[in-house]
Amino acid sequence: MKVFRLSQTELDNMVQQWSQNRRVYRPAADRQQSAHADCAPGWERVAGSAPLTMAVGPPKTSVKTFLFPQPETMQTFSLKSSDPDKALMKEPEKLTEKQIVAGLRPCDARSVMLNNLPYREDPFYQANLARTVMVGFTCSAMCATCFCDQVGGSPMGTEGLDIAISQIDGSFVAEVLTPAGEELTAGLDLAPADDTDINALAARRAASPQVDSAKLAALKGRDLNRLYEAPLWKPLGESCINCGACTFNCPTCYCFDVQDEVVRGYGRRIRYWDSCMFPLYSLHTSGHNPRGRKMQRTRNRFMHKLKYFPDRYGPFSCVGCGRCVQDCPVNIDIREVMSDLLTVE
Amino acid sequence: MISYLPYPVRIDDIVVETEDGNLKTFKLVFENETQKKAWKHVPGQFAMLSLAGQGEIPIGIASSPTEEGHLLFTVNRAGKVTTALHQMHTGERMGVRGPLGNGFPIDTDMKGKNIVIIAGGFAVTTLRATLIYLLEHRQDYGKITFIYGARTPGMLLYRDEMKQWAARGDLDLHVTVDREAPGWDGLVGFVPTIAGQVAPSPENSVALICGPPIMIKFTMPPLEKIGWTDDLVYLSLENRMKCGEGVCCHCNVGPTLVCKDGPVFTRTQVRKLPVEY
Amino acid sequence: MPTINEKLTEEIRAKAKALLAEGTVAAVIGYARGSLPMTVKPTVVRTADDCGKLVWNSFCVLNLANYLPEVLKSVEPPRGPRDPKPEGPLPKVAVLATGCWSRNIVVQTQEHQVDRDRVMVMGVASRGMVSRRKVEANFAGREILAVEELDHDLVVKGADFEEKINRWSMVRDNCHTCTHPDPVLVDVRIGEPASERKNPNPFQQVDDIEKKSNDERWAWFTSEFATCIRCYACRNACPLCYCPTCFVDDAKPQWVGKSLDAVDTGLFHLLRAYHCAGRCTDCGACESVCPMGINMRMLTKKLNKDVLDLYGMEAGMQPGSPLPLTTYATNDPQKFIVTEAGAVKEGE
Amino acid sequence: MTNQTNETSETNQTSQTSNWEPKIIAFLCNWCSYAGADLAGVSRFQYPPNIRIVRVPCSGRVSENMIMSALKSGADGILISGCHPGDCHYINGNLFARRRFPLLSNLLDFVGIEPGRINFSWVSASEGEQFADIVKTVTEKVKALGPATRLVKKIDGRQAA
Repeated sequence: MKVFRLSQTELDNMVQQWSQNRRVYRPAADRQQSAHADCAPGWERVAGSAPLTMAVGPPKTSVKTFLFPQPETMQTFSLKSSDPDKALMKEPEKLTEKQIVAGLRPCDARSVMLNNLPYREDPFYQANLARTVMVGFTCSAMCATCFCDQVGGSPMGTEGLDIAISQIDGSFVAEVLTPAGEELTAGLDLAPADDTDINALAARRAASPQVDSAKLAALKGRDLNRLYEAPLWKPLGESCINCGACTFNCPTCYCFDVQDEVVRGYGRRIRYWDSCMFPLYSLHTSGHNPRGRKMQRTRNRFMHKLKYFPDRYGPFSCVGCGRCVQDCPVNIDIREVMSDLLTVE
Repeated sequence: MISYLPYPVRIDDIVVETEDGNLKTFKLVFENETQKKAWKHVPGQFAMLSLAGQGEIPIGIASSPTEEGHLLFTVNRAGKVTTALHQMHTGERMGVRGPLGNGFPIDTDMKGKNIVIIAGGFAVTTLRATLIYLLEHRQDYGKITFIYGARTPGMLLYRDEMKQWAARGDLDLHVTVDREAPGWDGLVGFVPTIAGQVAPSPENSVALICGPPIMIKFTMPPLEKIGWTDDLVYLSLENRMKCGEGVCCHCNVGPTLVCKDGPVFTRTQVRKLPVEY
Repeated sequence: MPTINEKLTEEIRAKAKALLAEGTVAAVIGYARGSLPMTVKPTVVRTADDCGKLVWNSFCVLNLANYLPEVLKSVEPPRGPRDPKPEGPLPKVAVLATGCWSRNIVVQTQEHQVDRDRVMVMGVASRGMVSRRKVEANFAGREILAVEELDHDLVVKGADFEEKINRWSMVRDNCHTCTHPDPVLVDVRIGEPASERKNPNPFQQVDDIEKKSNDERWAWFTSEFATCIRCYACRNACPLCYCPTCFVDDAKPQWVGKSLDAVDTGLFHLLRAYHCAGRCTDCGACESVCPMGINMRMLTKKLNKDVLDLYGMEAGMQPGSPLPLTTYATNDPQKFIVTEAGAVKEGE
Repeated sequence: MTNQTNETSETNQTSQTSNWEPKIIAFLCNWCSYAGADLAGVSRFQYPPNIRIVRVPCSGRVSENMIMSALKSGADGILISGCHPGDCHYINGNLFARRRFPLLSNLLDFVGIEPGRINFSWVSASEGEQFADIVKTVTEKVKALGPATRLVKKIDGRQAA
């Protein structure tokens, strides 16, 4: 593993150099965005020489948009009667062009790995994973809404990152963690980090909050039906307005819906983000809805993150980025839900 | 790696099954020989029927793996895709993606046992597949009891085949309708009632039950009365599905994904799940 | 010396407690303290003992009328979908309401979503709610850890700073231009009534956009709505949006596509706003709950302006009369009608 | 109207060319305007062939969803026509419509859709000539605006022509 030391100027130069022949994305500086930007809300393509700096907290929207774009074309087809291939579904050409996502945080990087558990066999996710290089900042401090340490992550974590950049005393230390990261740094004139930097980094890592594994184990050991019947869901469901703000900004919410779109005889089958908060999510054609009530949907979201997913795959489906805590219009706080669940008899 | 690309198929035949015209059986043949050869399914599995421009729907496979060269799907007209499907004609192209799900345990738990099949309404489709398979491999199974009911004689599916099965003599066939109807000289009564009268003892037996939830609910007590336990009863769940491959999360019932872990579950398994189906 | 909000909080708790204790209402819809600075939790209180958790402050941005139909249903004795309505009066629900929220209750009553006789409006005159987004923008790049509210100022605290800012400067745009801060319905008065506010031009923001050229307006619209993630928080926070199946969820015909596409997103916002025409009270909930900070309220404000200009009506201000779009006048303006002469016909 | 798979009149232009002709969706009420259009045809009044008629029971039936869906599908112009006020077959359907329409066209103007794309008129069953004139006026207006690009759905770079 190579470790480099960079000044702010050197960091910016490095990103600039990447952006000359690759697509490089960074968290957007402005709220508004051009309607023709080639990336999802909350991100922007690096152009010009705006410095890559560490803002407070994780970026507004999560990194999942690069791996699980909204929408993703699954198939294309023609409905023209003159076309011999009418109604024949064809797979679109797979994108292989490399993209670099710069400025994400350890929580988001970890979410990519968590989503990879259900998506291990998914061709689109895997293709995007293979073409995306992730260059992230570690966090020197945790925000008031962050809780990565409570769900198995760490503010200094590097899981999922190709290059991890830590700010140490006004300059940056970049750890190159994967072959993809090495490819990016190869040929660049970078100064190797000295022992002082490496020691400082190690000390920072040692001092960062440790994973609270007792909490994890406690929830995993609990009986599913007890938690399902717990009284906490009723008031929660009552105040929830069932919007999708939490799910759409959540890096580990990975549900999708599939629909066909047709314009003038040319069509595509797309998949796009769906939210278990919406009644339509589980509605049967017959009109029966297994989760027809608000409370049931709210419960499903938290149970999925904290119980169903761990039971199936191991870790919580939550990286503790705190976006849902910040964005919830009615202040439903997953940290409170977790502690409430732990006290359920 | 999962493929979400449906196999192109052509509609070879369409049979209107019921008097209300809402159920049609589509016979589909593969356009591609390799795909046709590669297709292997187990009774009880389902597939995604894909209509370009309309969408995909999960439908149980009504044909048995022993009926080679084509697939049968009996589809009730209910929503957007099924309505469009009902308007299609023989010779038109559509898509099939699958087979998906687990299917009935024909080679494991069912082998060598007496089989009781209880079906209500159009839930009989995958059980037709199962029965055909069982009859093809008759020597591998014990006594077969097939109980099937519908509202009226005109709502019974696969009527011609039923006549053939009745003539075979190596299975116990009970077809019933809810109410007396002109021209109907068969059984009259609800499926649970008939099941209570004709079901055999649970000894060395398994039961497969598919039907509306209310039918399943009332079929269980008479079976339990003669000693049937939950682990001997196989049910097939359904939920809204999108991917069919255990990825999109739509069909979850608690931690269980109906499309991947099911749709066939024992009643013991179902009882452990929250009632979200 | 308690602040205005502390006094209001005390009064709300006491009156809610009395209503519940004497059995006048079965539930009170209010707000509880939130887990983050500048947030509150909408809460339904069902026992007198629980009233202590009710609070009132300048961050109550969600419209509580939104919860009313559902809470009313929840306090009814359980019955099947085809069972007849039980004999005798059904339990009542009390709800906190400012000017705009009370107007929404009027609209809900006009649209038969809410039975006025079953609602106890606990009317509070609004002093204008603070926009969390404005405060955060004011401290851009610094994490806010606590916000203390004084009568006319906000004390904002972070790890290494503490600043006092003027409250009114942080108040939401819709509250800035609000002319009816006092509830139009009051069953239980909380605090003092407020007088109508004079505002030289409540539609200033709309006028500013109207002054732009056609291309500039299109550029404004596309960039404003480009960041929409289609979470539907704006729709779900709106007390007017109660359709069992929203037009965006219709599959056949599918009016708008469901993924992120500039056209589909734009259509969603236009149609959502249009469906609120003549009904919107400019409570600002849609804008306040948007996680992406989109000013979708401009569309409904424009419609409010036109409804007032063309038909002289404001939603929820005339409890006894029908809504602007559920009625008509024989002499309604029709300057927009194309005639065979190519000219536009004058109003009759 | 909502059937996006419509293949008829497959012209493929994205920019304004000399032979470009606008497509105008006309929602005509069954009782007056549709009969008016019929009369125009029977009486052999010439009018531009740019309109595609959708017959609706009443101008009050035309919902904003339908209008927007037409725009999304690539209509260059829209004409909605009903009975004259007072003549509605359903007594007052057109009077409700008269309240709603200006709100919608003003809103679309507000977000930058060119004024003139959406048109409303009253045509009675006896006004065949007037109908032809209105179609001429509207077609000229839309022609002057050029092809619609705003709020027109494209997928993978393709657009409804």
